[in-house]
Amino acid sequence: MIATVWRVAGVGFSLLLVLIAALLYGDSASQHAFLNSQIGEVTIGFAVRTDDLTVLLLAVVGVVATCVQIYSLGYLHERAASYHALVTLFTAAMAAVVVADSLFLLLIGWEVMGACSYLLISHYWERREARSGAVKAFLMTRLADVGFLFGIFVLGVGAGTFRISALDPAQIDPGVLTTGTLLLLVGVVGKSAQVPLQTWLPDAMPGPSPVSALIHAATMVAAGVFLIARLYDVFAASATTMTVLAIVACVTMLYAALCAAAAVEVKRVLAWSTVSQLAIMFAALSLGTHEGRHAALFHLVTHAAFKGLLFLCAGVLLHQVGSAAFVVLRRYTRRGRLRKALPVTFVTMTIGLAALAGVPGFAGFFSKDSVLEAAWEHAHGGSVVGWFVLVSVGLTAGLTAFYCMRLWLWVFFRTPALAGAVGAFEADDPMADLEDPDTSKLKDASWLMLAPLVLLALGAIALGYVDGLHLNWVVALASTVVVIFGVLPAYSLWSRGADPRPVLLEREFGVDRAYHALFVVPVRWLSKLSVLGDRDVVGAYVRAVGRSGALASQGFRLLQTGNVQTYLTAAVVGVVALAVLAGVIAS
Amino acid sequence: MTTALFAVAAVVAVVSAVLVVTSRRIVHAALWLVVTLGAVAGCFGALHAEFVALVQILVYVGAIVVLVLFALMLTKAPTNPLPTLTTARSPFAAAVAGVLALLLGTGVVIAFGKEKIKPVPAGDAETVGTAIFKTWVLPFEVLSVLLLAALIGAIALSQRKSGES
Amino acid sequence: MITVANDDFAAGVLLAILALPVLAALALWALPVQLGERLAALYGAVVSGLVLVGSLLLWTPANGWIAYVSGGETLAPGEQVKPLHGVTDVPWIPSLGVRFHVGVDSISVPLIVLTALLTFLCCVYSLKITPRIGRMRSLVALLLVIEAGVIGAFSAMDLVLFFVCFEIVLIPMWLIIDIWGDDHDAPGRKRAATTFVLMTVFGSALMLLGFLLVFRQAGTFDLVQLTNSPVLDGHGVPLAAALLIAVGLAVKVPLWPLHIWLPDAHAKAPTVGSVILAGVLLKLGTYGLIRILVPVLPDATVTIAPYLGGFSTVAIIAGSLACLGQTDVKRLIAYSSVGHMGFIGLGIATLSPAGMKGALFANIAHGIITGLLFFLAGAIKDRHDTSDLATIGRALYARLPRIAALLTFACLASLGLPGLAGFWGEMLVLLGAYDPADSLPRATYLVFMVLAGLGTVLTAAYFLRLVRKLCQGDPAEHPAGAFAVDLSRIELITWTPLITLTVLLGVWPGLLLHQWGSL
Amino acid sequence: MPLVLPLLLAVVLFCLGVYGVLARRNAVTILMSLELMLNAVNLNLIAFDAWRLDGLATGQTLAVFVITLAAAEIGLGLAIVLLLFRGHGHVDADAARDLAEADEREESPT
Repeated sequence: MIATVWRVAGVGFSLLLVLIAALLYGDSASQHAFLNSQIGEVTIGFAVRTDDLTVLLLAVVGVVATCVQIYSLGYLHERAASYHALVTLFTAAMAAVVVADSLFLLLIGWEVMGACSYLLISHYWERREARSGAVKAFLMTRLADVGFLFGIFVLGVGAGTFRISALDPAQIDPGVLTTGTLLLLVGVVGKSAQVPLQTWLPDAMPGPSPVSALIHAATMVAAGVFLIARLYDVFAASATTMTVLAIVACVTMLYAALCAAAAVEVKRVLAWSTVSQLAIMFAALSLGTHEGRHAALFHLVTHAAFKGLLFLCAGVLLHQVGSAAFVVLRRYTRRGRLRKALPVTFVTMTIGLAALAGVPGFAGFFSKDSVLEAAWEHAHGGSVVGWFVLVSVGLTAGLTAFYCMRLWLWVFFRTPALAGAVGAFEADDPMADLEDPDTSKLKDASWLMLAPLVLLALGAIALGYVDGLHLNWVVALASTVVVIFGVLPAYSLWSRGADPRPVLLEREFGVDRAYHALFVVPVRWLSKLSVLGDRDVVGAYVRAVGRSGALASQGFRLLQTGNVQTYLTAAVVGVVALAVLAGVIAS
Repeated sequence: MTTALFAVAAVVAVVSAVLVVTSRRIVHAALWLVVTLGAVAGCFGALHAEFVALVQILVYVGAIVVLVLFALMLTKAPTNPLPTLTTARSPFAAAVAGVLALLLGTGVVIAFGKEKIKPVPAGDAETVGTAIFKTWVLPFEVLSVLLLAALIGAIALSQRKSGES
Repeated sequence: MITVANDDFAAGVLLAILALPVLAALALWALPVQLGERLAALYGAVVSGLVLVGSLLLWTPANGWIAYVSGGETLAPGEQVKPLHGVTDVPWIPSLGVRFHVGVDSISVPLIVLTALLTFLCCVYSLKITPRIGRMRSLVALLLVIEAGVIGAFSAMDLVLFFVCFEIVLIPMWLIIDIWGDDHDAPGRKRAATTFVLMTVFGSALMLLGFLLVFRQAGTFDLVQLTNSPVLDGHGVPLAAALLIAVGLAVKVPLWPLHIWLPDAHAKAPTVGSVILAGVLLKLGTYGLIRILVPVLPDATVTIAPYLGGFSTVAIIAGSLACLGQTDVKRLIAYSSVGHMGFIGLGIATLSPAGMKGALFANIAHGIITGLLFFLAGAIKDRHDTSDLATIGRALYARLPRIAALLTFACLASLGLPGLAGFWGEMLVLLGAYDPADSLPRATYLVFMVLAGLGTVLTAAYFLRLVRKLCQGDPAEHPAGAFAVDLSRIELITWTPLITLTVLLGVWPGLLLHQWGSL
Repeated sequence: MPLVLPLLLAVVLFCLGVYGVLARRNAVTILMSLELMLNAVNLNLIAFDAWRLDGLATGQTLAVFVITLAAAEIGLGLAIVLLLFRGHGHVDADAARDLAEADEREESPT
């Protein structure tokens, strides 16, 4: 009953967002402040605004949330009430971020998203990796949010206002501006899982797949991109911040693409791919040009469509097959049955992967090209950052094509060279020798789940054209070549049944382990130290005071001999001493 | 003349008092107390307080010491010398008493070293009686009540059964 | 500048809510035992309900939420004036210049309302859920005495009166821990009670010495006079007085390293005792710092503020780290108070409007949230007969889904999630530390700010650890016991106001912030 | 006659009394020593009376009072001594330690 109410409420709320976005479309920008209170010289309170960016993001959030809510009706059966309630709350929080004109309203939405993300990742709280992934996600983003909060302080106090529309970079001291934007960047890096706070996103994958689609692909992680786009004037005014952003983005996109190329679980590949794609958006933003911002937002929209689609497809695999690990999927694919049993999923996933890889004609191709174009133009203007971004995005495009192809082939196709024989993933599978799993009952998911797939798949194609076709043919050609160079090795490896995964990549460069040793272990030690310190140092003083009191009383009790003459002697001695003292003082 | 008389009585009092607190025989101590009290009575006489001296002899020597002797007998005090008549603290007690004596003596000498007493006969029964019953009649009555209280107290104490607490 | 408003109604209400609980407690003790035992909780609920109504009447419309205006209008420049109302001022010990001087202003009213609310909820909770040892008559009576003492301390405008009320609270609390505390660990609870009472009495003795020094300097115990003409000069006797008062109150706050009484006292106290102790009693310390130390000894406070801030920061970090290592749910929540009170101390130490308001806000928020947390911990403890994490086992989401969900909610609120009450206090404190008063060393406070910010991450870490250890986990390994009854009606009724306030204050901090004007 | 002479005698007697009270075992001898001290006081009273000659015989009156008090005191004191004897079979003040702190160790509070 309650679950039904929340289901309806969830779908309704997301549709409402779409409706609001549609109503606001074309409206002139405006702001409205409410519930403010004066604290010293600054005002703390709430404010909302509407402008093109708000409408765009509201539309994205609304559409993806609607798809996810509908999809979840079919996907999720247990604990549906809390699930739908949290997804709705998340959607509301994301909407708050999008419409916020007050940095505090933005922060509220920002962190409530984080909390919802935490709660939704741990939706399957029976599973250990879900629990630890959730905690990790929350703590890493929380750490970043501290920087974000401080950034708000620095900017807000520096500008004398916490209203986004009132932040004027020209009015702020350049040092303050750089500090503030760098601190905000910390929050952005955490939320969007960029280097060095990237490790939480892949570990967030034990959450339900629709949640991954909504939160960890389309909306929340893209909130960082949105934030920089929102405060673009402020960020662009600080060259240092933009350079740092460029470096972070370029390192992240390559790092994450490499990690994705070695991951052996569909959702993990997609997670790393998300990190990498977000980095592409940041790289576009870091150009500091209008084209860069436009390209980033374009990519954000298309990415929301195709990555949301891909995660929902992975969800279908999980739901129908029971696992999205390559090893398990290969058991079904060996006979080529997966593709035939799940035709809709196969087609939509192919579209999604094509869009992600940047195959010409799909949305991802256009949006990525607009990034490349912006970088190219910027680089042409003599910017080192522009060149840097151009090269990195180019390399990443190749790597992206590689891991998309690898994923597609290994999940859906039996290896031609060794039809029926042992391929890379079969060799690792202890159950490979057993009977083939019973695939007779394997069928595509219900229409509730497939409808969003189809919708998003259409988006993953059509969204590329909504921006109008203005291709720079040189860039387009070059990126197509890069894609082909990425696809070919993946195909050749697969056809030989090989999947070389360098240890370095498989361990994701050991970052997780290093963080564990650098942060988790010392904190554990410190916590032990603190507990022991309280017990054995601070507590010891207190106990020592108590003991010394008890000991002193033991000692003084000995004076109580019961012998009257002793008492009298003491009294006389006391009188004599007092008399002497009086004499001494008097003289 | 009175000074000489006083000096003699004083020497007797001191010597006997020393014997009171050092004698190994308790009964002897009680008897030396008689001597001391008598000598002090002599001192009173030398100071022209004849009435007080008489009261001293009557009450102290006549009543109190007899009471003490009764008490000694009732508590089965041995008449032979006792080595353990003083406690182990006696040297310390002596030291304390000595220091106290030194202190008081010094104080007395410093304060009254040059004062003289002119012996005037002013201690007969009439004078004292007049003083008590004219000037000090209220304290006297209070004192009598106190005496009564002490009497009752002593009776109450002696009526108590042993072991009752 | 404090001005005194003359209004007989408020004065009458204040005197009534001071006298009513005491008289009611005495009357309760006068009742026959059986009747008293049976009616105690109901009686207490009625009395504390009346007090709650009275305290709400004290909430002045003039500067309060009724006159709240949206759109960011600020009050007139005259808002610097802090009006004191409900004043009663009669001589008490004339030879010492001590007066029975009570009155309330916007700082004390929210705290008084919080006190009345929590006491009321505790009494309502006791209608159905009582400590195993029984003796409800005395428990309720002691709760009422504590309520009166705390309200007295929050409304006292005379140092000696403040001290007396401060002390009145201690003995009932000591008895509550000692008699109704953890019935599995008699020596432990006695030790906890003794440590609690001895340390706080020690603290208040130091505070009294400080008051006497203030009296020597200023010649009066009257807070209104002292606030209007404070003891200037930050050296010598004023400094000594400030130190004594600060240390004395720091025991109560409690500030690291004087916090050692707190975990035991909270862990061993019965549920209602923990709620009152954490929700109300700890506030006496921070209230004293704000009400007495800062206005009366301004220069000396500037001298000691960086040290106060430093110790508060250590409290935040050390308290959070200690929480990470706890194995007992009540102790963990108790230790979390150390960290949260550290935030409040830091806010006071900034001496800036933002920091002060943050401290005041965090005071209220901590009272509400930690009250809720202790109610929840008590509920879990009652159901499992232990508060040890390992013994309770995991997967409460499966066994007690509603209570576990509420626990998660309370944990999120306590870790300062924006949108819930815990956030604004901490945020304003950090903002205050970013921009402290001009007389303070800013670089030092920036370090405090960064450390406190890391403290919020540690806070999140231990609360998530708690949720993970307690609520999540494989239900197969920890099957539900027959005794596991989920959220009962009385619990829902008692906790609803706290939950509502947590959300309300989270989304509408102006409700309280506006009350304080620009302080 | 110099005033110090009786005063010094009083000092000596008093201190001998003090010694006796502090050092003697037998309760009766302690009482006797007390009498010595009271006598020393009386001596002081008489001596100062003779010195000042106030006409009211204050010192002598007080001395008579003190003697009366001494009688009362010795009466009570001996009653106590007898009670001690009845209870313990001896009158050794040094051995009467009923009021000594019991030697059992209690739980320390912390």
